[in-house]
Amino acid sequence: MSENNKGSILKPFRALKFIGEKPVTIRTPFENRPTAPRYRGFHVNDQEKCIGCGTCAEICDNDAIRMIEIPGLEPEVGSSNLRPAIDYGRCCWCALCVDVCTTNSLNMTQEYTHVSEDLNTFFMFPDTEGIHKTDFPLGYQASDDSNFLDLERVEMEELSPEERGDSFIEIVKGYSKEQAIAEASRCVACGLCTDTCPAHMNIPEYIEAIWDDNLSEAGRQIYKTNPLPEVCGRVCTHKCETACSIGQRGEPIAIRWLKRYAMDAIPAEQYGDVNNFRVVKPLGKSVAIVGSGPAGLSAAYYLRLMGYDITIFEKYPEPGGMMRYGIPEYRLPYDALDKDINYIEEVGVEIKCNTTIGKDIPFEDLHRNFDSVLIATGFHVGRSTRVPGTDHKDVFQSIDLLSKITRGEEIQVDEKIVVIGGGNVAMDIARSLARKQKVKYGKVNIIVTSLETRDIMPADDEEIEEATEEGCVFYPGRGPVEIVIEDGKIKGLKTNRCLSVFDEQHRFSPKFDENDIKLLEGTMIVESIGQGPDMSYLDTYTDKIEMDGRRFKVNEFYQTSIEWLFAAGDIIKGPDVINGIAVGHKAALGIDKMLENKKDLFYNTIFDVLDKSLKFEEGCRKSSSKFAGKFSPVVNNMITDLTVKSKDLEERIKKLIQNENVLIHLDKKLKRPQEAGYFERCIAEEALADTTSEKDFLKNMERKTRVAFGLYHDLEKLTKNKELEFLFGYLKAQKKKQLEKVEKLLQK
Amino acid sequence: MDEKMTQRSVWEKIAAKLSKRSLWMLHYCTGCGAIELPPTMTARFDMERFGINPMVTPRQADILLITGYLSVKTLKRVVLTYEQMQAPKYVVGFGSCTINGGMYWNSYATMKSLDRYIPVETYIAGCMPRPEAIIYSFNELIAKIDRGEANSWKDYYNNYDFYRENQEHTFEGPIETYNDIKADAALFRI
Amino acid sequence: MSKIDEVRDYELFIGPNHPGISGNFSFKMKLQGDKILSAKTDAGYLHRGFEKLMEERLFIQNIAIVCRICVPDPDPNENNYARAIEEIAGIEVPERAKWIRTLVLELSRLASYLFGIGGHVATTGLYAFSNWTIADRDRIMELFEELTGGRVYHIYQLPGGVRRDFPDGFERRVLEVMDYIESRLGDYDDLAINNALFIKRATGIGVITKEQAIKWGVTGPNLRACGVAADVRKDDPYEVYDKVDFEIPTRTEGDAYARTIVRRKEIEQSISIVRQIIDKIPAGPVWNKIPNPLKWKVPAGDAYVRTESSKGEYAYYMVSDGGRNPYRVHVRGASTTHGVHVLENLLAGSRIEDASQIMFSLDACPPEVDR
Amino acid sequence: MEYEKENSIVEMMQMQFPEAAFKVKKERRIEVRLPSARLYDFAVRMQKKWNFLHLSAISCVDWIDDGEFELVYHFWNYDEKVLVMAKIRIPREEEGDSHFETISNLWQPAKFFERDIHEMFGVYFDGSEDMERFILTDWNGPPPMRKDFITREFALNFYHYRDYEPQWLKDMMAAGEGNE
Repeated sequence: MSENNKGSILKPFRALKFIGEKPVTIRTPFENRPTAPRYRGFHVNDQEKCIGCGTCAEICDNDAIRMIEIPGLEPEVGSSNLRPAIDYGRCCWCALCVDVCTTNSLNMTQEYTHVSEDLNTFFMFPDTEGIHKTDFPLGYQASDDSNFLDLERVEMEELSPEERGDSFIEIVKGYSKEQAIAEASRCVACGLCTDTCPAHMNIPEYIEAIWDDNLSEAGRQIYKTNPLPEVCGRVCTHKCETACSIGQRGEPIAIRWLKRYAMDAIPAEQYGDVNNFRVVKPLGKSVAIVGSGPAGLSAAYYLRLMGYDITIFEKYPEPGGMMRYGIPEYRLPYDALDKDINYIEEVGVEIKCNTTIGKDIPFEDLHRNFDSVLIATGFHVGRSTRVPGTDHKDVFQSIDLLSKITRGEEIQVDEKIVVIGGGNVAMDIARSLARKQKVKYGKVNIIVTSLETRDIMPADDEEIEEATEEGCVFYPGRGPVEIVIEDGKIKGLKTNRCLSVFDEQHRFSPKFDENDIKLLEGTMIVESIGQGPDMSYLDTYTDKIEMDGRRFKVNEFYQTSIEWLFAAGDIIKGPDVINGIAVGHKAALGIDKMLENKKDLFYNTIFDVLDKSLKFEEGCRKSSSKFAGKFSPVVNNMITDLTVKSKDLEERIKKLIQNENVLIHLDKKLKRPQEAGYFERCIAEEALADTTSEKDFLKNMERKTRVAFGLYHDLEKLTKNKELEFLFGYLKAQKKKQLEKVEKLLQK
Repeated sequence: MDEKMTQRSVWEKIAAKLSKRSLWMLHYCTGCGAIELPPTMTARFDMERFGINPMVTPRQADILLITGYLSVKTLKRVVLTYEQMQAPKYVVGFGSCTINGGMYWNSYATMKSLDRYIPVETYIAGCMPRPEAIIYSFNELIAKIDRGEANSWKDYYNNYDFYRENQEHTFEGPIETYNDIKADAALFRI
Repeated sequence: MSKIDEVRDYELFIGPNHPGISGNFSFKMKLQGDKILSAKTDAGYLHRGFEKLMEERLFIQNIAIVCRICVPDPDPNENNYARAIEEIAGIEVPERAKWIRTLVLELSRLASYLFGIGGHVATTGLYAFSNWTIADRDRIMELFEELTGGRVYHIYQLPGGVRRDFPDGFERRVLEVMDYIESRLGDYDDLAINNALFIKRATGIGVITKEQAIKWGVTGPNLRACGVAADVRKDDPYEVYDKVDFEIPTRTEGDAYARTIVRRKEIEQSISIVRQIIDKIPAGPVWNKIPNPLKWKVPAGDAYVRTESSKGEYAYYMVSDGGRNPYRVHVRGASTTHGVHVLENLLAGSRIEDASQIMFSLDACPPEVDR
Repeated sequence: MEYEKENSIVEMMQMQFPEAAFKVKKERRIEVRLPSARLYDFAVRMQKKWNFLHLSAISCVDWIDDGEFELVYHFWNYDEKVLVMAKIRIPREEEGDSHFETISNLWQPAKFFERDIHEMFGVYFDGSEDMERFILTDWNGPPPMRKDFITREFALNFYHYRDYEPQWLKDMMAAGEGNE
């Protein structure tokens, strides 16, 4: 920059040098300059890859993405029937949605021009062709440089094969607090797991509670749909993890281990106040439940909450059914099972063990003494392959051996054993016998054969891997033909290669290749190809109940053709614990519907749940104002302050509900239909027992505020619509402050 | 759209042909989108090729660009400016903020949809729209003027009460404007 | 004094729609003839309540909104926001990301200086110059478009680093643009900086003495034009400014022309910084991954982070209460002093025809004042 | 010894203000918490004796749960190149303005910051010339930056949002009815 600022006469002529240069102007629209390859233009969404998990809508800071229900699109495991639509009256093209997309289906093109006077064209549905159906090259795409999701799972420590080889102590050690919070922070709360879980557990809610380190909230959320969390935290077949959206590109969230961490961390005596348990109004009706497996226990727990008197009749000496007598201890320790069952008993369920219906008590008495009966006796009779030689004394059923092991009785353990079967029960008996062999002979020689080939074996993959680690040898894809017996002793099992298990109509009719024969040596055979029910106790009713094939004909609430008789568990719908719990819960609702002839058992829209919360708020005011002026000045002005605050909260809810901005976007449906009974029980809570002592009043107020906090917390999670999300967050914060105030007064 | 295709006398057609080539854009940067105007106005993208040039006073301006969000304070001045402009006048809404609030959708200080306060001719998608998109919208506007369809300004006179009521709701009180809109409406025989 | 030339005070409102004012801003001036007795600024036309909006968004969601605060020079906002979180949460930024961030900050400074000087010279009527600088600035806009995907709003720096690495061939294109702008500097000087008319028009306008500058809280190029060699990049170094060498040009006159000269020399410094970055940038990752943003909590704490924007000292004060949203973010724009009281002090006593030039020479940016 | 320069400054200040809690946060950053009554003397010494000539900013944080506003004064020293963040707490009035004394007679930038805090939080700085509204002249609601004002709720109740009926949604619904 020359300092000489005295102008020279020739200076203006310097401008002549610009004559040769090309003008800088870009002559759009005649001459269009291509945008950069990484340009953030209009959105494109690959409809096949997209699973409708809603994470893009969750992270969008302008609430520009709305999940639209696509009519005619069926939700499956790991994919919902929602797809994102983008409002270009809100979007700021920041591409946070592209970087967080769980399946990388959402990308941006290099297209940027959309001019129109019709505003409806600004609400676009991104599909593969783009907003104007002209194919523009892709612009900003997902890349590993900034991938927002944590795709690796926090490793779970397990006992090494050597350590666990000869003992029945639990293999999985469980998460520490830091591990659990780290694992819980990976969840994007998309809710696909809840749709897949048979019991529709509130998984995102309890995972967020774990992440918030609020374990009592986690317990509350879990117990809303699953009364056996310790069991499910260990042995569930975790279909939810197959549906997890993080699992699309990475490892799914360890939902089962997180549930186990939460429940392990809550001591048994706190279960009561975690669930705010109180039988609000006993109904004076009683229900008999036959069988204390997962279905029976689950139905018992929820019926008890509704106010019924429950008695469970259990054939075996201890409750738990298949969970105790079917699942070995290294997978499900009995203290964990007892922790769940003790709480169910604590809630008021009476369990009568060593009483067999049909023998000690005739089935008819149940009908006479109880208003309704639920049979949940499960599959306790092993099915035999009935190949020649199965009547030999050294051929056993896996069910009988497993229950003997649980009872601690001695069982025959030969040096070489052949197990027939490919399901979880086969794995259990194979690994239990492996442990017995290790203790008895110091080495393991177990052969496991199944019709299904390795990839379609019904057992969990981890089970098969862990069994092979513990010494079991697998011969999958082979069918048993004959048990070879030589001079009274079993020499082995003759097997043929199995070509196909099911025919075209998916019916069970295996085909064998006769000349591919293989003898599997073993002096002891254990059959584990399936179990069946023992329904002899029904005696006169067996022909009265309508059958549907080999099972009872039941309606949506598992009510059989006989009005007062319900059925649940494996005898209706298997195969695992969580299905038992789900069916038990539904049957409980059915019984409640029948006995109390309730009409709407479920709330589907935000309005049903909201006017409940308004009633709750009204009830709180009415009942607490009864006590105004009765106690110390500090408590009195707290009461007046609460009544004013509660009125303000009610006004806020009402004002927003009639607000047409909210109604425009309000997707009436809740994220998931909610059990009406739960909300009714919260409402019934508001009736404060009249008491003269200030301490009891404060105790009661503390419980009621905790219920209100839980109610608004649920509403915040249930509403699909961001316009109301902040409101419930605000209401929750108000209740939290109120809780702190009451607790401070209580300590005084 | 059809009622806009009223019968146009030949003089109006000629006037439209002539006026579409010399539009004046009001030099008023109401929002953050105005940073893309200098490249559009000056040599880089040069909208003067289409006869559009910035004009400083609303009295002689044809196009009012609402470049992005409008805080309530600016909205008051924009309404005054719009009413000062001579008909026919065209409002072009830039970016998401004029459509449904854009990224300030939950702000207490900005208006959320422009068409409730003044009639808008066209909207441009983008946050903020690129100069090329702005020039594309100007061409669309010119073509519309040529076809005689750019008549959104008449809407202000036809249902002035709707606009007036929204304005007064947002300003929480009347604002004194210089023009007697009802009288002008009679002038234009609308 | 005869009746005719009796001079009375009168009030004059300028703006918010006025070509002589940069952005949406207005003055209430008390005048006597064309001498300004006193001026009162009136802002708030671009107020969107950023600080309130930021409290209702997740930490990651704010990276999209912060760059909208000051439009000509958005990157100091992004850098401040990202660094404030890194300081509170103790996040390590990979070395390469720091170099890229410095490159982006310098390119943004260059673009803003070209825009600023162009605007200032245009107020004196020399429009050809602002046509040149705005057209050249667009070359830098294209660089940004390539690197970040957005022309003006880059949304590129996030806590822990930057979102993408260089596209291939990017370094070469950056050097090309730097060479092009350097070659243009000679033309700029001939046309405007050394143009006798502009010098006469700009000297002695809006003079700030060194003491006044310190007292009024003037920062950045405006302060350096008053003879104080204060630059946040040197005094309170951040990113890799301690690893690149550059001088701080200063002048002593403190008038509009001195400010233009300081900005003009800093363009050369910025070009040399960019060149140093391009040849010294190490390889490596560009982002130290933060956990899942939907559930990411920044531990409780606070931080005051400063950057040197083209307008002056640009600082964020962020407080986090350990939740998912920032508890409080206070944006201290450079124009909170230049655009308000400094401007009012300078306008008082100057003449009406210099008013807009004074404002442009201070490079006051109204959205920073309103937030 | 680490942060040598910062520690020497802290010692110097600690002598004058024994009741203040000093903490060196990191290089070039010193945090000090002191009773609000001592703030003015602290500000005078900072400017007159310790050569902290630049008041970078005054920030205000609304700790609604503690019922207090926290004012943070950021002083910068051009020569020592150190930033001191002086934090004080003042009671938070539920209705109307909270009050504190101004330091705009020492630093001119304080005029803007104090006026801004008054508008946004409702803290009236006694002695400051101009406490009128500057940015929010057309705003009739409460000071918006206070934590009990929810901007999303205000926007929902005050403004009108748009509802779209795009063509693709109509086609989709129609196609949906087709095979329902």
